[in-house]
Amino acid sequence: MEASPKARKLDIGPPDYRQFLHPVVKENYGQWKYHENLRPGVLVHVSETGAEIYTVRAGSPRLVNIDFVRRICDLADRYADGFLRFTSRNNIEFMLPNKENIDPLIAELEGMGIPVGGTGKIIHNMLHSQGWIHCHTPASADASGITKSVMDELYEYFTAKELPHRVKIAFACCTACCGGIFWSDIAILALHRRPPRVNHDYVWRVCEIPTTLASCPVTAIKPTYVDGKTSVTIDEDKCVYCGNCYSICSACEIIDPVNDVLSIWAGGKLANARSEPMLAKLVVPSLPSNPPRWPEVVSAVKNIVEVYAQNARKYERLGEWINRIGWPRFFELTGFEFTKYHIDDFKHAGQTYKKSVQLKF
Amino acid sequence: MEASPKARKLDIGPPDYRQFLHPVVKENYGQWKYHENLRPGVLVHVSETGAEIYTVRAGSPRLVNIDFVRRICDLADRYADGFLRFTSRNNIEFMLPNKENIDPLIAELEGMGIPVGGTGKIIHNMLHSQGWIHCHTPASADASGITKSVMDELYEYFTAKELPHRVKIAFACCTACCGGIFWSDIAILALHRRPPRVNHDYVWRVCEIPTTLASCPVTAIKPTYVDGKTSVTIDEDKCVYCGNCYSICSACEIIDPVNDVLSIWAGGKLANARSEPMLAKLVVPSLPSNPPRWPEVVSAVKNIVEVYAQNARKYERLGEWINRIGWPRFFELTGFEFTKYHIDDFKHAGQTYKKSVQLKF
Amino acid sequence: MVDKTEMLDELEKGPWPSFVSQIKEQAEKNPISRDLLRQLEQSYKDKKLYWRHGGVVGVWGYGSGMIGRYSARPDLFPGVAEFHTVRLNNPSGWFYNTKSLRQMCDIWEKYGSGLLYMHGMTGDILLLGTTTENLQPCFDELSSEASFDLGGSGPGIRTISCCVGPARCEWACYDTLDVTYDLTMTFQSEMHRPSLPHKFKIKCSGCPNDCVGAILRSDLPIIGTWRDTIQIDQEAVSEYINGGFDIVSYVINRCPTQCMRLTEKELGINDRECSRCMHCINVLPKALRPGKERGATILIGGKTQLVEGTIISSVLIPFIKLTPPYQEIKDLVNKIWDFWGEYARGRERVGEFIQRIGLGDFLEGMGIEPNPYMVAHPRENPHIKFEEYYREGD
Amino acid sequence: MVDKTEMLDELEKGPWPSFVSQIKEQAEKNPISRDLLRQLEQSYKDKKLYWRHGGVVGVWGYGSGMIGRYSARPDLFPGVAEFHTVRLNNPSGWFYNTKSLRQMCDIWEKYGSGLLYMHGMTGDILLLGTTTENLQPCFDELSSEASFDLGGSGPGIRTISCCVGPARCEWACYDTLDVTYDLTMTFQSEMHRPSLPHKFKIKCSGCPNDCVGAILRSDLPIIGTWRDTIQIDQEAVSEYINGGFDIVSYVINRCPTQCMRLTEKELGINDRECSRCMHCINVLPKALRPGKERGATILIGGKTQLVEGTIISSVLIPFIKLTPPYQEIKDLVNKIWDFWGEYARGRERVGEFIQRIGLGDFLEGMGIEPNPYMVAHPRENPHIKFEEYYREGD
Ligand code: SRM
Ligand code: SRM
Ligand code: SRM
Ligand code: SRM
Ligand code: SF4
Ligand code: SF4
Ligand code: SF4
Ligand code: SF4
Ligand code: SF4
Ligand code: SF4
Ligand code: SF4
Ligand code: SF4
Repeated sequence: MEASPKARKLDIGPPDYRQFLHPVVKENYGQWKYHENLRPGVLVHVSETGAEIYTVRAGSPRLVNIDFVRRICDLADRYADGFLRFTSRNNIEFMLPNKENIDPLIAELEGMGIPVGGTGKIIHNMLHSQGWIHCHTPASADASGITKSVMDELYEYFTAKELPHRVKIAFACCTACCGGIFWSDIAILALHRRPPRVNHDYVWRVCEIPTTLASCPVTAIKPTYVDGKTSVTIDEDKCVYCGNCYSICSACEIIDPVNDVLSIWAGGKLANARSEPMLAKLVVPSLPSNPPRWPEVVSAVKNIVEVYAQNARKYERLGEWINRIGWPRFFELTGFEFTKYHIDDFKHAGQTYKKSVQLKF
Repeated sequence: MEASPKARKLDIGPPDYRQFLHPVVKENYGQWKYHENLRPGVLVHVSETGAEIYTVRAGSPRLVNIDFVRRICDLADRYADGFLRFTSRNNIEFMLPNKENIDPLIAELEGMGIPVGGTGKIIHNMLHSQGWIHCHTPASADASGITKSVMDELYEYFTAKELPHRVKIAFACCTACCGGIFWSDIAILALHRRPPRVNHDYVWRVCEIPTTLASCPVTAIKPTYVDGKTSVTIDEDKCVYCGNCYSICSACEIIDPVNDVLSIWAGGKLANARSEPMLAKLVVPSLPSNPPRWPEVVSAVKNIVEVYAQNARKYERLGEWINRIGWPRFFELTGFEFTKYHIDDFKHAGQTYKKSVQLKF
Repeated sequence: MVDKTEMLDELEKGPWPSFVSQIKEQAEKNPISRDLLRQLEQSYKDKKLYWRHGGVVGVWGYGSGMIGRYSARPDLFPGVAEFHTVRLNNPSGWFYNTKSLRQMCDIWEKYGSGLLYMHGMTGDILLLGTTTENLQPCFDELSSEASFDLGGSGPGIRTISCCVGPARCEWACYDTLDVTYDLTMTFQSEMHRPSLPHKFKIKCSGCPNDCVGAILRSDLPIIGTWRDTIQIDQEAVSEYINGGFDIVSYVINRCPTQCMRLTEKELGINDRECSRCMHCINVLPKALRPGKERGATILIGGKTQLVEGTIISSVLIPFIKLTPPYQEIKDLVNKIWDFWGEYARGRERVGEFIQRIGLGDFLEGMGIEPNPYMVAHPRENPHIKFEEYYREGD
Repeated sequence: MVDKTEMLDELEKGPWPSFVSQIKEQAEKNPISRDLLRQLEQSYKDKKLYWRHGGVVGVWGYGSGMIGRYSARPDLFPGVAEFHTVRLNNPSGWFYNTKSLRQMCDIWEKYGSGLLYMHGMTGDILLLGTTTENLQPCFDELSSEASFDLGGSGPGIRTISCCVGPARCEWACYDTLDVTYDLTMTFQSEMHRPSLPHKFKIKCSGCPNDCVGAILRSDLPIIGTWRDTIQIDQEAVSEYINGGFDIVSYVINRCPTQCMRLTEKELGINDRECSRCMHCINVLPKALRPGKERGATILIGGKTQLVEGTIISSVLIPFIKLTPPYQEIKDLVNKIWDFWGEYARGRERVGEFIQRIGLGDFLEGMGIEPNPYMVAHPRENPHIKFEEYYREGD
């Protein structure tokens, strides 16, 4: 970091996107008229000018290597004039001006083990956070591994099998929810189940006490002195194991493979279509974390997808379907157990109780 | 209170209702088959047995005198075999086995200045609390007077004029809301607008400090010492003038005719019909309290009723109508101003913000 | 006879019956009413009440049922120097005969202002205004001659009220009047010698229309409902249609669960999807009726504003059959009182208590199994308070 | 060459492309990837991560854009003793050409693990794993040769992301790509030298479908919408109907505002009642299109769970037209930063800040007029904090 400033230009910003637009895209920019979903993974967009562009969407594991990127660049060079893009769910999109290129491109992708799909009323690519690949705070579960296990199981729903509507699945490895839990149709969230153990030898060295206190959603942390040094104590009766204190102050050790669990959530959505955006709700509070393929988690997710597939109406998102049938029916149909843990007890808990006698028996 | 216990039987409970049921009611108890609303104020209930009972509902000011009660007893004797009842909204109901008695009874009632009406899709009798008649905590407004003024203005909606659905109006003289605010289609609530003045000479004599502190919804009250005596201080920046400390501790003087105002609320409902029960929302934060007829308040209420009458669909309660058209449209149609005060800032305020882009322009 | 009452006179105008006329009529002959009128006129002029704060009054053996009130200006309004109210527990459904009411009036004429509310907001007959001295004899006569007893006040169970129910309503799913009377008699002691953390109200409505507003106006609403299918009289349906009634617009399209269909004049209801909202029944009373397997939903926690905010009750027991002696309800009430009584803060309504400790812990304390009917939806946050974990060496 | 990876090998099975295969491919030639693979296998065995907590790293002139990471067992996994990530700000809409991507790959091959996320959850290219020493030269080359710059991290504005927008979507109501690029360039300094109370995210979606999830994933979502009427091509409507598509069931009945009617094959929309939910347009893309008077709704406050709970953004500016240079947006952002910067607590997201001080006070602080579009409904409690009152002698 001591190098001379002269050589460097700061703040150049990302590359200008305009240079990355295919000429057909550029010419028809803002003039698209309509689109069609030709098959899972293939869209056509038609412009006011009559121009057409064919999009082939390919699934990606997100964690890729440079050779993978180079290989898809090869494909883009050959079929899409050297342009490509990625979607907000980490898929790869090739935009082809030439319809004839669709099939050969798909054949090549499939030959490389890259699935084509993920458009329309199917299961889209999963979103996930870092897991054991990089982060310091995950509860005991790996993001990439769970994602792979779930997508393997639901593969045909990505490439072919139509559902009532789009289903978006996500995984997050701690309550920071980088991977997106509350906005997903189905989500998996790794949770701690035990209060942090405070290492009093470290607190005074590594932690800013006020920030640590403020990090707790339930004010379970109080300042204290241990052996004449500032530290904190945690009220175990209050702590809800969110791990936020740990991410602020590493002396609040929370990593604990023995107790950590995986929870399942359902019914979130982001789009404003039909219903307003909704947060996902707790469906299964705790499943064991069993690497490498987390069978309990995978089967819980699949259960939800299948019950939804059988029962929902066309164009009805998972959460909209549950709202229509009601949560009692959802638990009945999926067979998940309803427990005390499903009943909210955080800030606005009272708002979540059933405040009417409109009940479906 | 020193009299001898012998003479008295405690806890006899209220009179057994069975003795108060008209023989036709008794015979058909639990066997009613259907009813019809023959005209505002007149219902017929038909039993499985074929029996019929005609109910004539008469409006009451609730605050009545014994001669009034005797006079309606006379009517009950003459037309209803000596039986009568009151409704949950303080109306008087005569139940006539004999259809021919309806018209003469109505004629007599009207002759006495007692309106017949209040059934079906109209304005029902107002509910209200004590006001200046009896309570010690009302903000500056009288319950009976405002009720009379509003019912005078809306009289024809009680006796004749059909609305899209029932409209229930209420008044309460302080935030205890004995009269019912949050469950009403339209409500008037008297509010203070100035923090209590603590009379430090009295606190230690008349108030239990912990209860006083606990009475504050916004923890604005703190214990203190003044001239060596326990007292309390009120944080004016926090206080929301609810008056609850005053009702616990009279030394927190809140009565203040200069500053008190009247607020208008709309959209509450209790029934589970169609929509779940809903709380009323703030419509006008402050109107002056102008006895004896509170014209500003009366006209605000009438405005809501009329705009509702013109715009809502049949069988649509006021709150349901507003939910359909949206609050922006409601403010547009009624002409009421939307202010900062309409935006919730109490406990669950965040839950009331508009969390979608579903907007009607 | 009375002073000028320019302000109040304005309230004798207009078509709605006037409370002022009611007071005036008594003021002609009753000094309490006379000074109430005078003091009230003063209030109207000064925009301010003239009552002093608080004051505890009562009768022998009772710790509730009367609200003390004293004029702030006994010098000016001696007739209302003491102006206490007496709360008489109303009979179930506010049914009376004229004999009983006349007795009550006669006694109140003797001992009080001659003014009353028919009824107070909780349901009592509210006898408005008498002196401390008169309370005991007035109550004695009301009790021994007219068979009335006091209603509730203070931190105890309050007067229970109920809708007209099976006495005149075809939709009553249980006997609201009997439940009200039975529970009232059962809980007399707790009503008259209150010792709970705060007031506790029960209200009984015969069906989801909730004509006594139980869901918001009481701590323990008992609201009638059914578990099987809506009874349909297809002939009556046809009559509505033939009569020109637009069933599709007003009924089918307004059904919140969209579970109705009209096929060739047959009305079909998918009862499994029906949420028992009553709308279709309300609109087609001749054709539709609640099912036959009837009972009630019991909810918990309703109250108005102070201190924690208005709470709409929420489901505690989704469905229960109600037959005398209603032992499950009585056991439930006692269990609530025990648990809430032990752990509530002072002046904490049961709804506030539940919001503070959480419904989950409340259920656990009560020994009731959690049930998805109790929630609008499961939690939306990950702060699950798991109750066990393994420690090293477990 | 690498140790046995029995656990991870399981994740090479199955049809979905395997991240393990991606790592393995690099592990053949790259020591960082090799030890990542080994450490990861260890994690899978022990159900536990092997990273140490925290660590601040960076490059000259920047205070963000890199996340430091150190192995907890550098003795066993020396290749990942240092394993920092580099966040590269993605171009608008994640558009690339192969030349640019190849340059980036070549540089990352030279300096890093050869592994990357396409893309990180905020939108950056995430270069996964390199040493402290390599950070500066790696960045220098990325910047000077490949024209990439760092994205955000820490308490500043983060990488902005946007949907494909007008580049390929017929529904884009404003130029999401241009707004994203323009704001990104404008706020470079605050992105790279963060000094706000906490992170601040902007996301741009071209219409209410919100394909980047702006409403929940960003503090300041900019979501396209229109103010006039939906454009209808009646011929195309007929084609759908003639093609056997059930418009009534799938469109008209699902319209949340019930503002559509089908009369003799003419589709009518009562646009005054339409809430712009997009559903009908989504289902009938050939027949319906957003109106012509286009712009965006600006919302505020979205975020996930910590500390105060997940917040869905709420409306701040119901409708605004967006034309370069987007000055109103820039002014708005600066005003938010000033006010939030001054009054927020440490690590308080703007949504949490608003919930704490109240939206009303926030608006006042910002000089924005309250508007009923900002609330789902007005307050349901009487605790109005009136700001003025008369004192004696006023
Ligand atoms: C490519 C992408 C935008 C981008 O810039 O990357 C995109 C593109 C389109 N979206 Fe989207 N959406 C994309 C992520 C999203 C997201 C965000 C997400 O999933 O995280 C949402 C919000 C999701 C939610 O509610 O949880 C989203 C909600 C929609 C909707 C509304 C769905 C609904 O609830 O009804 C539509 C309309 C539809 O499906 O008919 C839509 C429709 C479309 C259309 C048809 C728009 C168009 O005319 O081109 C595009 C093709 C969709 C398809 O996949 O079939 N797009 N779309 C994103 C593809 C992600 C992927 O790889 O799977
Ligand atoms: C007499 C009374 C019960 C009592 O025991 O005293 C009563 C009696 C009836 N109610 Fe009620 N309701 C009575 C207070 C209520 C209340 C409570 C209140 O107003 O404070 C409610 C809940 C109000 C609310 O939601 O705010 C109530 C909500 C209903 C409804 C549902 C209305 C709706 O929202 O759709 C119906 C059904 C209807 O109107 O079609 C109903 C229908 C009825 C029926 C038709 C039931 C029947 O078959 O006999 C009765 C005649 C109604 C009428 O007035 O036209 N009753 N009804 C109450 C009369 C009060 C009055 O004097 O005006
Ligand atoms: C007389 C009556 C109003 C009336 O005009 O009818 C009344 C009058 C008072 N109520 Fe009430 N309440 C009356 C029905 C209600 C109701 C309605 C109901 O029961 O359906 C409510 C709303 C429901 C509820 O319980 O929440 C009600 C909610 C309150 C509250 C707020 C309680 C809360 O938890 O939010 C208070 C204040 C308190 O208890 O701390 C309160 C307190 C009071 C006190 C005792 C004043 C006080 O600060 O101690 C009033 C005595 C006035 C007086 O001088 O007589 N009163 N009060 C009603 C009782 C008559 C009766 O027995 O029939
Ligand atoms: C890398 C990334 C996950 C990924 O696998 O892609 C990530 C990784 C981290 N996030 Fe995140 N977040 C990432 C996108 C998100 C998102 C999604 C988004 O931006 O759309 C969210 C939810 C939206 C939001 O902002 O609320 C998110 C919400 C959080 C939070 C919770 C913030 C909150 O206010 O609730 C934290 C904790 C914090 O900041 O205190 C957090 C903190 C972190 C930290 C810095 C861990 C920490 O405790 O300091 C993680 C660094 C991990 C590492 O070793 O690299 N991360 N984080 C994403 C950034 C990559 C990129 O730049 O493209
Ligand atoms: S969800 Fe938690 S553990 Fe996972 S990447 Fe984000 S901060 Fe790290
Ligand atoms: S883990 Fe979460 S709840 Fe527990 S003490 Fe730490 S911050 Fe508080
Ligand atoms: S609302 Fe308030 S002032 Fe009015 S009677 Fe009830 S407690 Fe008294
Ligand atoms: S009036 Fe209400 S808010 Fe103000 S100090 Fe008293 S209790 Fe608190
Ligand atoms: S609550 Fe139901 S049963 Fe009782 S009177 Fe009203 S409509 Fe009839
Ligand atoms: S009771 Fe309500 S939900 Fe049930 S069928 Fe009738 S209208 Fe529909
Ligand atoms: S948000 Fe709207 S404009 Fe953007 S890609 Fe999605 S559908 Fe198209
Ligand atoms: S955009 Fe939504 S609300 Fe508007 S007409 Fe279409 S479906 Fe209805």
